[in-house]
Formats: sequence, structure tokens, C-alpha cells
Amino acid sequence: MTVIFGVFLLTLLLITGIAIVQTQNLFVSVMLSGMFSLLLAANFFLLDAADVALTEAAVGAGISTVLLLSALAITAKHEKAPSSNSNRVVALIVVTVTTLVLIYSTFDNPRFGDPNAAVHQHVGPWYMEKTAEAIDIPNVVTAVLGSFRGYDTLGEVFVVFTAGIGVLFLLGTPLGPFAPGNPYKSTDPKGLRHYLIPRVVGRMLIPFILLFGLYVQFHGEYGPGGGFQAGALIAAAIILYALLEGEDRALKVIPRGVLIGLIAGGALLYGTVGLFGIFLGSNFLDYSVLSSDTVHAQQMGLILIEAGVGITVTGVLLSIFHAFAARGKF
Amino acid sequence: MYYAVIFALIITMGLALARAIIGPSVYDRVLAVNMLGTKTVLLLAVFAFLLGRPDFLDLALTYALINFIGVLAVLEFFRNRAAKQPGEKS
Amino acid sequence: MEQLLDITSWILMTLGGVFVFIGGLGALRMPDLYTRMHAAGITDSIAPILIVSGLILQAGLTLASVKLLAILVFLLLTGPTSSNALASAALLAGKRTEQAQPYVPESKE
Amino acid sequence: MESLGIYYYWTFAVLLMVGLYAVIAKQNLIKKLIGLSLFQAAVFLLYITMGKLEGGTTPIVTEAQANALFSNPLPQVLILTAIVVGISTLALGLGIVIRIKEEYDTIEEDEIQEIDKR
Repeated sequence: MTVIFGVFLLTLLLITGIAIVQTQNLFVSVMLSGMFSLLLAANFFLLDAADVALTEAAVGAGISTVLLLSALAITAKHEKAPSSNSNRVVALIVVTVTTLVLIYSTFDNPRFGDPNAAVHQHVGPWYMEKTAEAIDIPNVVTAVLGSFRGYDTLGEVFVVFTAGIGVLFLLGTPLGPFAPGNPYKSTDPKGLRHYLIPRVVGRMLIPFILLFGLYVQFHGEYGPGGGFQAGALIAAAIILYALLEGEDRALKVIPRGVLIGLIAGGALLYGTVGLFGIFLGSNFLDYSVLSSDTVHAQQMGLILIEAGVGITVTGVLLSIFHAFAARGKF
Repeated sequence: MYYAVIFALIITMGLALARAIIGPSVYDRVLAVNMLGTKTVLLLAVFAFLLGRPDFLDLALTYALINFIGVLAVLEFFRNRAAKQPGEKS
Repeated sequence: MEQLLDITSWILMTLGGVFVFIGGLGALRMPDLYTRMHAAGITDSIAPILIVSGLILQAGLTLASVKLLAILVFLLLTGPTSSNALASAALLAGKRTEQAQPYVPESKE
Repeated sequence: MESLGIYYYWTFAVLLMVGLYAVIAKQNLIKKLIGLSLFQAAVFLLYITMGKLEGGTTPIVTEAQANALFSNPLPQVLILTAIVVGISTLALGLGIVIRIKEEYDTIEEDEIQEIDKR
């Protein structure tokens, strides 16, 4: 029965995807991609991926909409009407042929949910078995993320770190000749301060979002959650504050210097925990030696590196938001 | 026992999607997105029970908390656009 | 007892589903923005109350029902607020209702 | 009912190509970025679909699920990190688009090439 629900949701997902590409109005595209993210998260949940769905929820609903809208406010609201058709016809033919080839190839794919598929033969079951004895936490996803595949996650954290630094480099420069300029910057009351009802309700929500973010961060070993989701949630709470009270007040709460410290600090914390493994006579990112009891040591290492991940993700997402907002208020 | 409500929710999501696609004004689309957000929260909550893992309500909780930000961002976007281009209506 | 709870929760959830569907239909079929908002309001208020209380009956006294209650409270707080924000934004941008015109059954949307 | 599972793969194929179409046929740079994120989402969907095990449940082992089958955690780990990386790289792309807008006063690819030719 869940397969039928999945098929319905996938159909909605497809329609949304096609509508996103088809519409000329960029604002509509952004709105529809918000919907796309909601539907995608529901699909992930049906496919047993609660952690992934939580990540999509934390990132897709708030932050990506805010970032796309602020980019839109600076650049353009409408796509230009296409001038020549030949380009699109060629693209359409290429895309159609490739779709047909891909669909043809799906008949050779393993059956949906097949226990004999190659995916379920190698390391997957091994992780499921070893987690209980080596780390002893319920959430296998967190265990694989932090401990078994700690290198991967370290790499991903550094990609996020690099992207944040890249945005700061790109948008930290002086405004270009065609920058929209902002005549309202000094006179206009910033944020939504004079919208009383959203302001009151929003201010009430912020502590709950922060609290929930911390819950997700530290409950990640036992339920869906972890550093990536928590970082996105905490960043979303601060962004909500910035929207309600104006960006300048949000910068007073967490100044730019602190944000840069967070970006670097989280990645450094992760790396340092890895190095401690070497100092104590084992391999890089092997947490077993952090304490006399290996299981306990693994759990300690996991908590530390998840904290590092959370700090970096919060710092990067908030810095990106502030860099965009400083470029032109949306 | 959850099937009826899940079908109602999914069909309503389809209706909201139709409203988002046909518009006509941007406000209709925002309304549709907002509605779809509420439906998703409820759907995820019911799914958590359907899949027999009611401890996964965190997801629905996340959406219940976060959806608001998108609407506020849109509101701010409109307000600044109105301030910049007083004549434009959409 | 168990069965009674199940039946009650089924009735609550199905009623909630019916309201959700009515709201969705209204949001699609109503003639202008404000009436559509009015219809969508059903799905933001009564439907979550019914569906979530149905689920709470299923969950019993566990952490899950606390989370469900939190979900309900947040939905009831944010739903009307976003409707209000949206309506005021639309009103400020100069959208008006066409309520002055009498209802004509055969009129186009 | 089992054969319905192949619909997941078809959705992946169509979504992937819808995203690719936006990337190669649309001139607007923001639209291209949105297309790219659709492409990404399709890949995410494929990975998670692959990891699903029939009759399985989420790989979080509590007492109630001691004997249950669990879906494969590995694809979930890969995609979980990829989502956050995806939003960071999307932001990087948007940053580049904002700089292009400031220097060229347009974000349409053909107009930018026109200006570059001068």
C-alpha cells in the first residue's frame, strides 16, 4: 500500500518539477521548488530514510527559499522570453532520447526493494551488524556517518567550509557598477518590525526552533538527527530573527567575526578529534583510543565530531545569508 | 485505518499543487505553498504511525516550525519590491 | 476499550480528512484570492485539530503524543499568522475582492 | 503491485532529464541553477530508492524493532551529507550569479556572451 502512496507522491513531484522548469516567472519557480522539497521529503520518509527527510526538511523549506529569494531580489524576477527556438528543439530531442534510454535501462535494474540487490550484499549489512557491538547507538546512520565513514564526512564538512569561504570571497568585494544600490537602507525600518502579528508569533517560535535544533543535535545518536540537520535548524532560527527584527540586529546577536570563527572552529574541531587518534597511537579519526572503554570512546568521538559538523554548518549558512543580505536588501 | 486520511491529504496536496501552477496571482501561489506545507506536516505525522515508528514525529515538528520562515521571506520580498517599484502590481 | 479508542480515532481522522479535502477543493474552485484563503483556512485550523487528536488517541500517553501536541500548537500558531501576513501583503499591494458584484451562477472564474 | 516499484526509477529518469533540460536550454542563470538542483534531487531519489529493502524499516534500532529488517543505511549517509553540500554549492552559484549581475547588468547567458564579444 505504501508503494501506491509513493507513486502518487512521485507523480506530484514530477508535475512540480516540470512546472518549475516550464514557468517563465522566476518567483513562481522558487515557490514551486519549495513545494518540490516538501514532496521530496515525504518521499524520502516513505523510503525509510528518516534522517535524509529531516535534512531535506531543515534545509529545503526555509533556508533555500530565503537564499533563492534574496538572489532573485538582487538580480531579476522574470526570465527573458527565449529568442531562438532551435536551441530548445535540440535540447528537447537530446533530453527525450536520453530519457528513453534511461527508462529502457531501468528494466535491468534490480527490482524495487529486492533483498538480493548488490546494494544489500556488501558493506551495508556489515554496518548494521557491527554498529551494535562497536558503537552501541541505535541510529546506524549516525554511526556510519561519524565513525565508519568519518573520512567522507570530514570531506563533506570541508566542502561546506570551502563553499562558505567562496561565497564570502565573492560577495565581500566592493559593489560592481550595476549593483542595484539600496536607497532605502537608512530610512526604511528594517525587517518586519512593524508587522505586529508575525513579529509576536515569530519571536515566540525562535526559542523553540533553537531548542529543537539542540535536541536534534544531541539526540542524533538515538533518533533521526545529527550535526547537519541541527546546523541548518539553528541557522534557520537566526534567519527568522533577522527577517523579523532586521538584519542589523541579527548581526548584533552573532557578529561576523564570530561567524567566521564558527566556520573555522567546527572544521578544526572535527580535524583535531581525528588528530587525537594519531597522538594516542592509532589511526586518523579512530575514536576508540579516546577513552579506556572503546565503546564509550566511540560515542564520545561521535558527539564531538557531530558538534563540529553542527558548528560549521550553522556558521556557513548564516554567513551566506548575511553576505546575500548585505548585497541588497530583499 | 490511516488510508482514508492519507488519500485525502495526498489528493488535497494535488489540488494545492494545481492552484500553485495555475496561479493567477503570486499570492495564490504563496497560499498554495503554505497549504501544501500544512498538509505535508499532517502527512508526515500520519506516515510515522503508518510505518509503525511514531518516534519519528521530529520530521513533522521540523516542518511545523520551519514552514513559517518561507512565508515571512516572501512577505519581506513583496514589501521591498513594493517599496522599490511603487507602481507595479502583480 | 481498545476497539472504542480505535473507532473514535478513525472517525476523528476521517472527519479531518474530509475537512482537508473540502478545504483543498475550495482553494481550487473559489473565485478570488480572499475566498480561496477562507477555504484554505479550514485546512489550517479544524483539520489539524481532528487529525492530530485522532493520532494522539492512537499514541496514548507517550513521548509521541507530547510531540503531536507540540505540532498541533505550532500549526495553530503559524497557520493563521501566515494567512494574516499574506492577506495584508495582498491588500497592501492593491488586490481587492470582487465581493461588490452579485453572484452569477453561470459566470466565469 | 510489486511492479509499481519500477515507477521510482522512471521518476528518477524523467526528473533527471527535466533538470538537464533546464541547464542546457534555459538562458537564465538562476533558472539553470534551479535546474541543477532538480538534477541533484533526482540523483538523491535514485540513491534512496536503491537503499530501500522490501519490508524494511528505518535503520534506527530500538527495542521494538529488534528483529525487524532494516533498509540500507549507507545510501542515506551519502545523501544526507550531499543535501547540505548541495545547498552550500547552490549558494556559491547564486553568489557568482549576483556578481555577474553587478558586472554585466544581466543574468541571461546570451546577453552576457554578446557583451563579452565587444
